[in-house]
Amino acid sequence: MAEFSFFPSTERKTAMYERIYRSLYRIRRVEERIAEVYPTDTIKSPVHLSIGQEAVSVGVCEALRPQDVVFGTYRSHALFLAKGGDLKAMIAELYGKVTGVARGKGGSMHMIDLKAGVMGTSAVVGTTVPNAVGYAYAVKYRRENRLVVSFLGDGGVDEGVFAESLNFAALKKLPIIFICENNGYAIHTHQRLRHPALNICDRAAVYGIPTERIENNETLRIHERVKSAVDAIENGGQGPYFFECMTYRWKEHVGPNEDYQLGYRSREEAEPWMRNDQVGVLGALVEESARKSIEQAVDAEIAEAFALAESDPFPAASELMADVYK
Amino acid sequence: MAEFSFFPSTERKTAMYERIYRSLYRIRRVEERIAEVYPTDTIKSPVHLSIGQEAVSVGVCEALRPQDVVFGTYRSHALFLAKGGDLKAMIAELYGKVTGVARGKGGSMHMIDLKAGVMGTSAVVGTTVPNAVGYAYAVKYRRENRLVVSFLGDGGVDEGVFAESLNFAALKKLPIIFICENNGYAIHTHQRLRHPALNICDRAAVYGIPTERIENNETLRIHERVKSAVDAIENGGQGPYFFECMTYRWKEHVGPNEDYQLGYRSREEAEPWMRNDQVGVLGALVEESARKSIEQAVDAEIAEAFALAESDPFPAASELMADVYK
Amino acid sequence: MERIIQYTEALREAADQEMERDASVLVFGLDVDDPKAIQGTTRGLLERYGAERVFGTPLSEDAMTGAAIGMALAGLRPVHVHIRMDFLMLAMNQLVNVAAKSRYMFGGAVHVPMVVRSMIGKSWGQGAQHSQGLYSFFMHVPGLKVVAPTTPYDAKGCLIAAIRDDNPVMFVEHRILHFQKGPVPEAPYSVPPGKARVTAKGDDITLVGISYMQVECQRAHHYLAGEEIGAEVIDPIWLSPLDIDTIVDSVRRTGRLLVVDNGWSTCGASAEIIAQVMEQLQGEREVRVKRMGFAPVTCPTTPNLEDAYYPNARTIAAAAYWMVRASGASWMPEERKDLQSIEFKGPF
Amino acid sequence: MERIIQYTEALREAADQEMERDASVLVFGLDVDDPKAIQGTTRGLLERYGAERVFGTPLSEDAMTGAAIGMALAGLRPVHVHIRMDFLMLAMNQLVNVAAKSRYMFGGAVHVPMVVRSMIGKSWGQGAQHSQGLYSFFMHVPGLKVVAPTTPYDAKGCLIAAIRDDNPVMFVEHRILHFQKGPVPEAPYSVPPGKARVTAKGDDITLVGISYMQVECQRAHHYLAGEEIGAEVIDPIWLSPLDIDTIVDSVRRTGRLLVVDNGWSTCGASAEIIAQVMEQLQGEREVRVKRMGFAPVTCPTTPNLEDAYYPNARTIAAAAYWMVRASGASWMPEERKDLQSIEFKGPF
Ligand SMILES: Cc1ncc(C[n+]2csc(CCOP(=O)(O)OP(=O)(O)O)c2C)c(N)n1
Ligand SMILES: Cc1ncc(C[n+]2csc(CCOP(=O)(O)OP(=O)(O)O)c2C)c(N)n1
Ligand SMILES: [Mg+2]
Ligand SMILES: [Mg+2]
Repeated sequence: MAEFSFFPSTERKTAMYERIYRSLYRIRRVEERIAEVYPTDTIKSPVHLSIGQEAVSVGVCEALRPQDVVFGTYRSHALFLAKGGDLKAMIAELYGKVTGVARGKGGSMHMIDLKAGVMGTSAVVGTTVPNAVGYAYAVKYRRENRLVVSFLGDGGVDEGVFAESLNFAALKKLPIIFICENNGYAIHTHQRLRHPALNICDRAAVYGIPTERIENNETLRIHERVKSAVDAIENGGQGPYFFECMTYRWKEHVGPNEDYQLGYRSREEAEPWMRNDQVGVLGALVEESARKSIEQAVDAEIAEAFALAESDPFPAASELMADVYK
Repeated sequence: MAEFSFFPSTERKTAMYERIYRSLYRIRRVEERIAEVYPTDTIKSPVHLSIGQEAVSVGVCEALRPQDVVFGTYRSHALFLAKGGDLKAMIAELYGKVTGVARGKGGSMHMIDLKAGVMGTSAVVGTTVPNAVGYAYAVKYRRENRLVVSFLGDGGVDEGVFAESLNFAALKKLPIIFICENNGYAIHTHQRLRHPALNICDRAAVYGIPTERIENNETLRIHERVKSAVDAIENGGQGPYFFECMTYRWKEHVGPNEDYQLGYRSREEAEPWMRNDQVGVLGALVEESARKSIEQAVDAEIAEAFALAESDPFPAASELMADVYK
Repeated sequence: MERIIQYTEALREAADQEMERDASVLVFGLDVDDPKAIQGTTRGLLERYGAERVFGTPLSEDAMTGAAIGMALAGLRPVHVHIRMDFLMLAMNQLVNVAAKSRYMFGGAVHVPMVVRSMIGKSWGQGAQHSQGLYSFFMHVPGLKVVAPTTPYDAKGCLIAAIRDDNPVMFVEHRILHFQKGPVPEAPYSVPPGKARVTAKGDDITLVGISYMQVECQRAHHYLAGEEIGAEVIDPIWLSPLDIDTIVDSVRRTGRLLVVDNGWSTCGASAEIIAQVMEQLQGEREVRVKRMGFAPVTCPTTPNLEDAYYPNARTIAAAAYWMVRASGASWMPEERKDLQSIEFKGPF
Repeated sequence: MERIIQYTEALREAADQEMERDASVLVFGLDVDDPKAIQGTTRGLLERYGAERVFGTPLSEDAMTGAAIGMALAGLRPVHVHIRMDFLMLAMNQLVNVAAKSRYMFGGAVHVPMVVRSMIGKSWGQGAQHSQGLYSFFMHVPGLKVVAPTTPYDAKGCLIAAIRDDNPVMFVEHRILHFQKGPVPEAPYSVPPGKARVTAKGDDITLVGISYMQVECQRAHHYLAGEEIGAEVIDPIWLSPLDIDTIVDSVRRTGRLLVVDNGWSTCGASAEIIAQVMEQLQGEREVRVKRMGFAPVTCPTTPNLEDAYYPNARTIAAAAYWMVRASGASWMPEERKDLQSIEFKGPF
């Protein structure tokens, strides 16, 4: 257990649980809403939902400071929101509106919010990992008091650039934390069909990187362990760190539905994860009335964001040619 | 010590030492001759000499059977000859003659001899590693009693394709042996400036591959350890295996000269390797008169190869357009 | 009676028949063995030929391409599948530096019979990294062949030809063409390089439509017919080697060439076709030329910009009209629902 | 008095001056900090600016390109160096899918100011994988800029412009141009995109020479002058964005265009230039066009085939002669030693 859990005042703990619950609930509700809207075909963007995996983004981002930045994958709605990305601009982006994070030109797979430290996500697996490493190089070069977090999936581990990036990050002792969200699958292919051994942490450890595997998708445990790494770097220690966070995707790889009927995995496999639903678990730690008011506020915020996104304008035709070069 | 060293008859041992000595001496003399000729500019091909590193190719190839195949790097004169590649065709290739292994179109960096099982070498670092893996896949698929050896340098380890290739080879349990010739440097950059830890074997071991580091550039030890891997696969065992063979390049990265004056390494660093010169070490194990006759035969063979190469014709102009497609 | 099947089924059948015929044919790539079976194009192959011949891979495009080359060097005929052409950017070293060059740089000692299937995405916000048609890269490099069939008939025949070819073949598919239906003989047949297909006759202008743009050109042909403009439409099918003669013969007659590409124009297939036609017809007759292709920007996701990013039947017809009438008057046909030839429903 | 320095020194000076001026400029890549210092182009930078700003890297082109992008996103201005352009094939994913697209696909939120220096090899059997001029790939992709300076003057000015540019710039060098000497002002200056350079005047034919072929075109100009043929020679300098107007203006006058490229022709820079010129001049005047470039094969190593693989001053002059005289008579000048303008001695 890291230090904060020994000494937090009851108030601090209460506030933190409320923050975390709010974040988990909000992400879940946003994505559920996306799934509801999706069949209407007003969101013309391939959506990779994080439903079931929110714990990782929320646990990690709760440990980060505003000046820290994150890089993610196409499955980054949760990361975007957990890091404080602008909800309205995110939903507008899904609707292809000019008010979106990328002025409607990026869609769900290319989320960005510089103010919140969300540095961008990519549709090509593994691609943002070296970008995050380079960013961390700049942070170190400038002696800035901040750090970079690179999110990737268990599939990203397969790509050669993963090895190259970790090697360089370790060689230069960069202020970066790698978060591997291991949901067991790359699309429909289980890790065991892609790796001779289920030992992702060992792959990072060969570069001399401290690694830890966190089981069971537990928000608080993720938060605590990542916080200790953030603190260590903040206190003059060196990176990188590597965490493998075990989690589970409830919905299909891309799209709003479940896919247990496909046969590549079973609902039985999913059930323990669903029973350990972090929205419920954290909700139970929050006092009933506080929980209700969080939920109401969040529901209202989401309703507003979707309503705005629907009524916001599409980009003008002239936007087609804009922003190829600066 | 592997089994052969327990039971070999004296005759078998003598014959083996003679074979190994012949191979070492021959490679050394060929490359020394290349270095002599090089300043005349008749060899218009960038030459990456293996002088000092012959032990690895010779030790490994002595353990192989004729049906086994090897893939190498641009630094593969030693590998080519040790595996039984045609000397005349090799020298003719350096001279750009139509009698060369690649009809004068490949040069020193693209050695090939299918009859001898030399499957090709590449000027782009790391590139032949997955080719070797794919070849091994074919061997396994066809249930053939042979195996593939993939040679790479310590620099090749840096490339992402190394990790990808080992992962796949281990996943499919392919009949392949990886030989990392670790001469400490990629051009002028030492491994310690490229890797956070000097633990190449660990990088292979994370895929569940049996690994071994062999110190001191010892031909017989390399032979023995690789032989045990070859035997294991021959006897129905599964690959891959990985060996890191510590060795040292005496000459400059590319070209015929020494380069200790450049300052990136010292002659002192080289001296222990030179004192342990395997041509001398193995020569001492061969009876004087046998040694002399080996040397005479090899010298004559080399003289003939160079003479032929000089007098052989260049490809006809029409060869320019030939062999783009089959 | 003609059998009508879908493009995806034509591809599946081609692979199936070749695997049946030749045990050296293998199919692999991310997700070829999963429940979706690459839009059905690999469906049933695993069950029929087993996991050694049909297998999903780790996400390792570089090494798996290198492995395909190694298999080919050993005499197998691998078919390596990628659900997006964009991902080939991870495999360029092996494709450009090894596959394309091995035969020549080893003086003919080896050859590399492999097929790389990859798909171009479009619609429903595929966006920047899931929509590129980058085949001009492969046309640029000697030693590679490139094919982009547009009909189910050619899909089957070209895949069989590609598998039987002794060289590396880049097999380009378009995600929307996957929904195309058409007549396909059941028996195996091959559509090898060498012959472009004239898909519509006309004397006023030559439209060359590449990949999915072939469909849009055929629609444009109908729009133009309504204005009494005869547009000859040509489908090159194989882009490398390219049958330029069929195009030149047509332009010799029409005097006008509009190349509509499913990629960017700069240094693209359309630049190449125009340059070759000019080289051949200069001094013989005057020719008017024009290129259409992706707007010279990154592909946007929002529908209205995405629409403007791509040529379509109406914008093609308008451009052709302008070239033929040379009146300066602009014209754009009304959308005609009856010309919507491929039925598909996203999102995908 | 003009200061004469070598191309490599011009590059070194440009980097030095920019690093001095701007602490956000970094130089890295394999061997930039080694004793050979990339032909001297990075000599002394390590000593002057330290190992955080000038560093060698592991052999990891993909990740290091990605890292350069990350640095650029953080506001640095990385210069990433590759001793062969062929190695960029390992970095295509980051270059094409990320560097080129980030600005657009994030709606202008970010920009990626980075420079990728890479060298084209030639002579002494560089061969298949050490000789490619693959810049047309980068011209094809919106969002990248491409520059291939041929003189020491432009080398310095373009490198400074590239470093100051807020977009990814592919900076193409040629190993033989490294030996080129010429006048170079000491003070920093910039040669930004926008203006091609007319390097020789003439009214009979326009020669566009790209990268090293610019040198061969200038030699060809002299050979042709001996036959009383006036060849205008143009150096595009920046290939993307391309100043087509200067070329069009020249061809409008000469009516003949020969583009000599330091790469393959198919879907290459020469196809693009010819297509653009035709698009602009059609209907206005008749134009004769021709492309020369690498033979459409893999680069062979043996000297006699290597010679035939590349255009050179004499073959260029012969082709131009044939276009101008249109007599069908062939002519090839005798080799003139006085036209050997770059002194260099291999092997390298
Ligand atoms: C380089 C590359 N190869 C293949 C794909 C197709 N693809 C999209 S998502 C995906 C699975 C990635 O799995 P993982 O990294 O575990 O992330 P998850 O989807 O589980 O969050 C694949 C193979 C891709 N986008 N990029
Ligand atoms: C992909 C790639 N990057 C860079 C180079 C340039 N280069 C040629 S050899 C070499 C060093 C390779 O070192 P290593 O693998 O240890 O082999 P060695 O030369 O020591 O035998 C480098 C960087 C290359 N050929 N290919
Ligand atoms: Mg996953
Ligand atoms: Mg080495």
